[in-house]
Amino acid sequence: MDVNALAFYVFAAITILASLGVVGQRNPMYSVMLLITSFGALAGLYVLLDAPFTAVTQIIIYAGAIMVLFLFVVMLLNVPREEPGLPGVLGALGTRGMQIGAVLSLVLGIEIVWALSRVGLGWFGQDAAATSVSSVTLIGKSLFTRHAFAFEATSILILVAMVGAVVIARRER
Amino acid sequence: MVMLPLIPLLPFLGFVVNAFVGRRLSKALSGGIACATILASFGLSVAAVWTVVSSHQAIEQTAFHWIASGELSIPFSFRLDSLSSVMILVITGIGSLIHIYSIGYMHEEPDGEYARYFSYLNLFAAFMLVLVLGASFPVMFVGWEGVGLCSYLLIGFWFRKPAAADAGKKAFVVNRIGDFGFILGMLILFVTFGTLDIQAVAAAAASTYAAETAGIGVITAATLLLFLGATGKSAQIPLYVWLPDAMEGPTPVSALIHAATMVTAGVYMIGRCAVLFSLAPVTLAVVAAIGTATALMAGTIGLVQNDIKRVLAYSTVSQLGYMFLAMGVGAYAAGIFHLYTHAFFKALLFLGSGAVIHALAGEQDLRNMGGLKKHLPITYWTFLIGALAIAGVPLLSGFFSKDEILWRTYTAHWPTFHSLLYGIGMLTAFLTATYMFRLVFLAFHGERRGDAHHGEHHAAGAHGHGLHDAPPSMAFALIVLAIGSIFAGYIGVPHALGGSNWIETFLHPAFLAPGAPHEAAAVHGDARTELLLMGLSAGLAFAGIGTAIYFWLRNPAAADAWSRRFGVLYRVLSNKYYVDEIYDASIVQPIKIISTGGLWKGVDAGGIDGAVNGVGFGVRTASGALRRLQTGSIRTYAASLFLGAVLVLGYYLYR
Amino acid sequence: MIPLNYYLILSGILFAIGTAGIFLRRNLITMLLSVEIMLNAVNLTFVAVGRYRGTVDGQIITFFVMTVAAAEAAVGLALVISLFRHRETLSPDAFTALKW
Amino acid sequence: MMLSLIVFLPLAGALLVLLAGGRGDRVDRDPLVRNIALAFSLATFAATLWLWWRFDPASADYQFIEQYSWIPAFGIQYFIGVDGISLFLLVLTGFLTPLALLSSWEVHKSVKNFAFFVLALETAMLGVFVSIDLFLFYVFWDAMLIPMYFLIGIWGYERRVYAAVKFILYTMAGSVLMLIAIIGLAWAHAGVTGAPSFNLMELYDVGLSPRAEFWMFLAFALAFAIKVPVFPFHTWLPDAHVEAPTAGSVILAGVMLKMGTYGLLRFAFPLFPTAALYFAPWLGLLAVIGILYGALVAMVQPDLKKLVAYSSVSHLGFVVLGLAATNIQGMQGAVYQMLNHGVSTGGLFMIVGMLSDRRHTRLISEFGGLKAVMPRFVAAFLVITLASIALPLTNGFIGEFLILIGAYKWNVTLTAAAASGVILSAVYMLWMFQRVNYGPVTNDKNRALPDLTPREWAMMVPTVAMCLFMGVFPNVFLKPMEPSINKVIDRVHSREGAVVKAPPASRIPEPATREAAAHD
Amino acid sequence: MTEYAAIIPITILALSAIAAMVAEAIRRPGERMPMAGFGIIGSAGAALASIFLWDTDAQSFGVIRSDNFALFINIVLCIVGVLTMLFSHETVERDEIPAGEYYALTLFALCGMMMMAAATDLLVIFVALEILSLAVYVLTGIRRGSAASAEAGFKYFLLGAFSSAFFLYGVAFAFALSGSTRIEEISGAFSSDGSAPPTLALMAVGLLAVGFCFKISAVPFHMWTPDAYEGAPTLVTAFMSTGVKAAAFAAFARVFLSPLEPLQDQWIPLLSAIAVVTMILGTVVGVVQTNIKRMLAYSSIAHAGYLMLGIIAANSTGKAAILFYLLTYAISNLGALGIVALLGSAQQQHDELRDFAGLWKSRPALAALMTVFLLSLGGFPPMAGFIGKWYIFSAAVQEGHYWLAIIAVLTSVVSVFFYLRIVVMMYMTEGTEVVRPRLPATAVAGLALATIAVFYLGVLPTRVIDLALASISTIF
Repeated sequence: MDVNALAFYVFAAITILASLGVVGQRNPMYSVMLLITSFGALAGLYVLLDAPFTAVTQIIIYAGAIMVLFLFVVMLLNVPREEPGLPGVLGALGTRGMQIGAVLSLVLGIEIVWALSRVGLGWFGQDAAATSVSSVTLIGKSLFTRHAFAFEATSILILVAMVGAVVIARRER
Repeated sequence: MVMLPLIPLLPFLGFVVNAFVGRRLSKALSGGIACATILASFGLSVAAVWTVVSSHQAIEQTAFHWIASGELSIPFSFRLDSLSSVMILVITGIGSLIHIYSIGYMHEEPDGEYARYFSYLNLFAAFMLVLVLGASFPVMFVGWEGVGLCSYLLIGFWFRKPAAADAGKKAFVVNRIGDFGFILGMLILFVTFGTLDIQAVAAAAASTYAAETAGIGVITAATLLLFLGATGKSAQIPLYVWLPDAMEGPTPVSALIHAATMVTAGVYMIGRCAVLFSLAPVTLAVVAAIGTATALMAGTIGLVQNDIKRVLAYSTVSQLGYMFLAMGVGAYAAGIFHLYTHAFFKALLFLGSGAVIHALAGEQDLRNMGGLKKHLPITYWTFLIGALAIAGVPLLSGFFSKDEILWRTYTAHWPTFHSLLYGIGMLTAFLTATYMFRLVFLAFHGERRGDAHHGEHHAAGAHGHGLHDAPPSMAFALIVLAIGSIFAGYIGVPHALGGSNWIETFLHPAFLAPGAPHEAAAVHGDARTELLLMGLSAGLAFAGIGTAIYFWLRNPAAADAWSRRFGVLYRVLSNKYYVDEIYDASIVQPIKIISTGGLWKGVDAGGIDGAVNGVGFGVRTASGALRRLQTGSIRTYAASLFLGAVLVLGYYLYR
Repeated sequence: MIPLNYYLILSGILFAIGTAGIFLRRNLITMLLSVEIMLNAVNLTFVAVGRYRGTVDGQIITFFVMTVAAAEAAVGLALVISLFRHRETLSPDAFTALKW
Repeated sequence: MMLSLIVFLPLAGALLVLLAGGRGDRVDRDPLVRNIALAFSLATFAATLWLWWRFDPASADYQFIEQYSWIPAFGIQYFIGVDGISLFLLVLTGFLTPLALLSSWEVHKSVKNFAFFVLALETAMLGVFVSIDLFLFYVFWDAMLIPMYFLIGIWGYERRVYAAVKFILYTMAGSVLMLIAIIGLAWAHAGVTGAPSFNLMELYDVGLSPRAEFWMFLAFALAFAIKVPVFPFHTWLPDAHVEAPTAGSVILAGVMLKMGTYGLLRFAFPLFPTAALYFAPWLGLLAVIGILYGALVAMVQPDLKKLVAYSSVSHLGFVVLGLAATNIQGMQGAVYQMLNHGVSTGGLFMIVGMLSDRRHTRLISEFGGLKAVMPRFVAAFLVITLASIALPLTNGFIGEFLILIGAYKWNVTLTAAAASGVILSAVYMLWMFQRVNYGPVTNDKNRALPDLTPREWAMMVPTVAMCLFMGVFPNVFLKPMEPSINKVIDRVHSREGAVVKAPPASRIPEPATREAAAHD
Repeated sequence: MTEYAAIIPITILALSAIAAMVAEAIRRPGERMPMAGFGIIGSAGAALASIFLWDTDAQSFGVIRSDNFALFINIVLCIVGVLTMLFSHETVERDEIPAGEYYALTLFALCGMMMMAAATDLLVIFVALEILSLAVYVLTGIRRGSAASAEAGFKYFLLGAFSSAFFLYGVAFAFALSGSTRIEEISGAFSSDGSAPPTLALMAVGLLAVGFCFKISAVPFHMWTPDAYEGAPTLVTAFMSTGVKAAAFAAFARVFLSPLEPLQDQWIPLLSAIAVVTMILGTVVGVVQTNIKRMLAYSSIAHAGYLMLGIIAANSTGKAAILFYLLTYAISNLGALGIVALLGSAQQQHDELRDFAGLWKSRPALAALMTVFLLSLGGFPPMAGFIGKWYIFSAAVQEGHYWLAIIAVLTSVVSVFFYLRIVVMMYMTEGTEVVRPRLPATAVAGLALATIAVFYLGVLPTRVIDLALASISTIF
């Protein structure tokens, strides 16, 4: 059993466990932390997938920026642990919602896994064959040629997000 | 050459004038117009009939083309042959007299009503003439329904009286039942022969069909349906119920419409379709049976009625029964002959009773009359003549016609059946004499019982100062009719009495298919038997009169005694066999109940509309239920979205 | 060598976990986190496929997804804040004024 | 061009009325508005008479044809014309609208809009009768509902909203299915010729499979049956009639109901002859049930308007029976009966309107003895009543007689049953007439009722005159319509022999071929 | 230069949006500025550009294809934009909505919509989708004062994010299958020989369908719609109910009718089922609503169902019908919701059914116009809606989808019932006299335009129908 495999299993385990932690965790603070962990593990998987650059961005942007934003908000609103479901109808609804949702998620998981396993292992004919995709140059080229428009479009996206965030979160004058 | 259309048109014009400007005219003027028009039309009729008689030709004229659709083509055409000649003379002649009579009788009415009355009367005359002159079934039907309308209007003339209004409606509706048969009959004939012209139908039928001795063939069906129409119009079982009620109308109306003319339309119609009926023995048998039964039934009822007009009404029904009997045994001429004589004496009787009522300020109950002889001499004597005539006392008009019928019945084939009919006929003759003279004695003899307190508004003027006999206009009519009642019969003196029975030979061609050989109607039996039977019936007439004398003149106590002894029978008769009640309970009420409870409230509101609104309600309920899914909880929303996704994937994976 | 499917299955599982988060947590912020998990699961698919297809598109898409995730996070958190201003709570069940 | 002018003349009037009415509800403008509306409706009537005058009675074809391409991509045209069948329905519409306006002269609630809706309605109705293009027909058919909806809903009586909504939904539910059938027909045409078409002339020649005919006829028939209304689909009618203002009732009974029967005659029968012959007996049966049912229910109605409404169900049963007979007398009688019913029932509703104008009630029990109070009114009432119970020499008789003849040639049993309607009609009409007009004046409120006003004379005289004229000189009308009707009959019987089996209710056949649907 | 031709409309909108922001930035507090002007100019400019681009089939960067299909949608979107702006002027200030941001976001949203309609790359579609979604989320929650607005915004946002994750996953599977996100390259992979389609393909189809169905608010992905429509400021409701639908359907059609077209037999049953439940639920639940915005939300769900018939029919008629229907729906719905918005006031939205009682008396003209728009939505001739409905149904019938068509027409009858409820309120119910604000001139202009359009499309649709037919030739 070679290193790659071992690494894969380790990272996969971490990711899954961490994610489970995120959704199983009452305290949003911990959730965020755990999520960062799982992202770290994902970054590891990216490395295994010969995508170091992506791995780095994953760490820097995702774990570094976005998650910090979350953390910031959690702090700001300062709600240490979520309050138990309201009593009465809504509460009951909530719990039933939970059950339904959990069941559905399970079903979905099974569906996807089953479907993908149905796809078959050697489905790409040759495995691990292809040319290296780790080169940042390639990525850069492709990003600014093939995906130039999408790239430009994201600028609008971000602009919208900014304006939106401002207009919503801004206190009343 | 006279214009046939003018004959009905003139009274119609009278109607138009009186209907539109009548209320602005004086009584004299509107009454005058009415009489003038009908008299004029009488003159025309005489002229027309003269041409027919002299030329031995039927006149046929087309006013305009009425309906055309595909192969169906109905010209609005009139036909004057021997049969219709008799009819139009009766209608216009007696009609004129009754118009004149009315001038006096209706005099107390306010101007407007007076004009309205005469307009209706004219309209009736017009329609009646259309009926008898119509050359095709639809045109005849125009008159047929038209007279029905007029009778409706005239019966309900005093519309403020609910009874009158009811009677009018009843008359119309019952007639409608008959018309239903008439229409179907027409349909059958049209579909069978492709035409509705009476002559054409007759010709086609005679040429293509043999007599349907066995089973119900097309002709039989058609004639039976037509006969249903006749029973409605001519008040035969089962549709006679409207006629007695019709007495709610003014008495001259009863005389004209419900005695002399309209009610005989059924008889006329059968005569008109004689060719067809002859081809359907079954129908003829039915006609005869119904006629006889009606005659007897009405006679018995007439025996115990106390309303002077109702007695006459039932006697009319009974006499009509005679006519149908005649038709049924194929003695068309005899039937028409009786129709013609009956028109005289029955009109006379009604007008006489009218004079009585008029004098008594609207009193109609025999029990409150009596001893009027000395007060109303003219009325009394004329009335007496009428009574004698109808009773069949020899040498008066009624005698000849009635005897002709009985004789033909006796001599007709199907021995047993016809002898039965004959027997009943004789019995009825006896009854007729009895109740007529009961009427005479109760009304005119003895001394006055009770006084007219509850009077009809229209005669209020007559109240107060003592009884006065008929005013001139009325007296004139009475006298003319009395003369008619005596001599009218002499156009039909049977061979047995050395007469030529001219009417028979005159009418005969009208009952044959066009172009058929004119052989005289075969009469079985010999002159001696005929004379014998004549004597017998005459005897019966006198017997009837005798009975009447015994019970109601000599010792009235006996009458009451008998009526008490046969209490049940008496009650049944005086309640007219409860027929009205039976009809009401068995037909009218059920229909009302079913319509209200079953159809309207049940099927309509409950069933259909219930279903419709049910759909609406269902949608609303579903809506109310489904909107609850929208709990407002974001989790539910996500769940539904998620569920959708899972289902979609599942659909793809597990298919 | 790890076959592609393992990665795909892994991402599938992550995706499912993310969806579960939406329902299990009674806290708006954690719900957002769950969405992030889902997005990352998809990212993993892209990268893996790209790797096996020998194309960098997979990674590039990942970048875009990250951007989108960032934008969503910004707006989402803003909305969370304004909600919190109105109701002083983060429980999703508290916001059911609009229904039926 | 002329025909279009006639069709849209009322609409022009409607718009003008809106302008003349001014902003808001200016009561001072009401007389002006009324007169403009009346003038336009009279002009329209004159124009329809002009059509009749110029109409060539000998020809069976459409005349005054106007044909412009409208939506060429789908073979939809603005294609209108008049033939012997539609001619008199146009005249009828033109005849009744002014009377309707007169009958609601006393409306004071927003006269402007009232007149607007009536005139708009008239245009829609005229449009329905002249359309030869099915799409155009449907447009008018549906557009018609809106003004009627408002007339009932705004100017109606107590339960007007319920009645209005019921009316519009009920009618729509039927007609939308017809829309589907129309579209299917167009694509069927495309399947044959490659291009869809809504032109009636061309659609005649689409050789549909019996199954397709079966379903499409059902769709058409349902729409029309609801409009007529044929027996089980009639329950919207009493409500609509009772709640509608007089003008609404007059137009509804006078013209709108005819569209159902007109549709059967013009579209359902000739388009789907095989199915038509297959369904004719059932249609006839329903018709007869309707005749008796309507009459029986009418008999026991306490409300005058309801009574007349149910009598309409009965009368239109005759019309449908005549159509089902598909022979010349039957169909001609049917068309003639449409006209009669328009005149006489329209008249009856005007009468009821006059009564409720005076007494603000329509309960029979409220009246009685009116003959003593308002004799002229009652005289008119009488004639119209007689017309509606089909007394000879009134219009009603001609229609029913022809229908019965035609029906008898086709089916004896049904005819016999139908003929008994003759009795019932007399019963309920006369009973009503008697309770309202005869007997003593029971209700003091009735003692001082005024007789006909000049305006009401203007309504009654033409109506009564028409009742009698049509009864005495029917050929004036029968002759011009005969050729067109013969044409329809020939078409219906052209495909005799082909028998329809009821298909399994599974899926409806696909008229459109795949390549017609091929996308580029 | 031609390289950039295809994105000119998008660029114009983006620039005008930025202009609006700048203006907002430089305007002194309290100073009034005709912000709507930017929007109108921008939309008009984009429309103009689209018209110039007509028939050029310009393509940019290989991912934006301004073929006539996209351009038609562009024009619809521009109409939506112009009308929204016309109604917004003064109304926005009245409701104390931050004007600059409002216009900017609206324009950005429009920009994203056009992008989405023209994109031929799943990735770009995704980005565009996010642009317009984020903008609309924010617009929904933009009334900071109202809790309802915020709640609506968040619900819409969270579900949107959730669903876009699904969509993205679908893209991922498509990518996995073909190694690309470009439509033309994908289609090769999907149109593999007649053998059973690979599981991944099916997964992709399913997940993409989920994503689109959420955006067009088809059942069971519709749940956000009523809440979002009710909570959002009325004008935003009008905007998103029409614009988002148009864009989403454009992309929906483009994706399902070109690359996924080979899998027709796989997705037609699926979409048919969804369409049926959508039509039924939309109309049925609409019946009992008492809030007009909510009622129209359900009606828009139903209309989504009708529109899906066009995709299901999957023939040229269907494609053209979608375009035409979107146009008629946009105009009618904007008109109706526009009137609702105009009747509101700063304090009170007046969007409850009872608020319309007696409108006929107090505002006859508005009532009449409202009626026109509602009847158009209900599909009555001679309004535009009728032609739209007829068009879409005839597409379905052409393919023999009779049952779908029948369900559609029957549900449309039901829908008429609740449209008429409003009419009944306005005309047949005596109303308590609420104070009605005066109409800004721009709004009057907008209503006039909408009315004219409704009748033009209803009576003389020929031109536009031919245009629509001409626009579909290029979605391969």
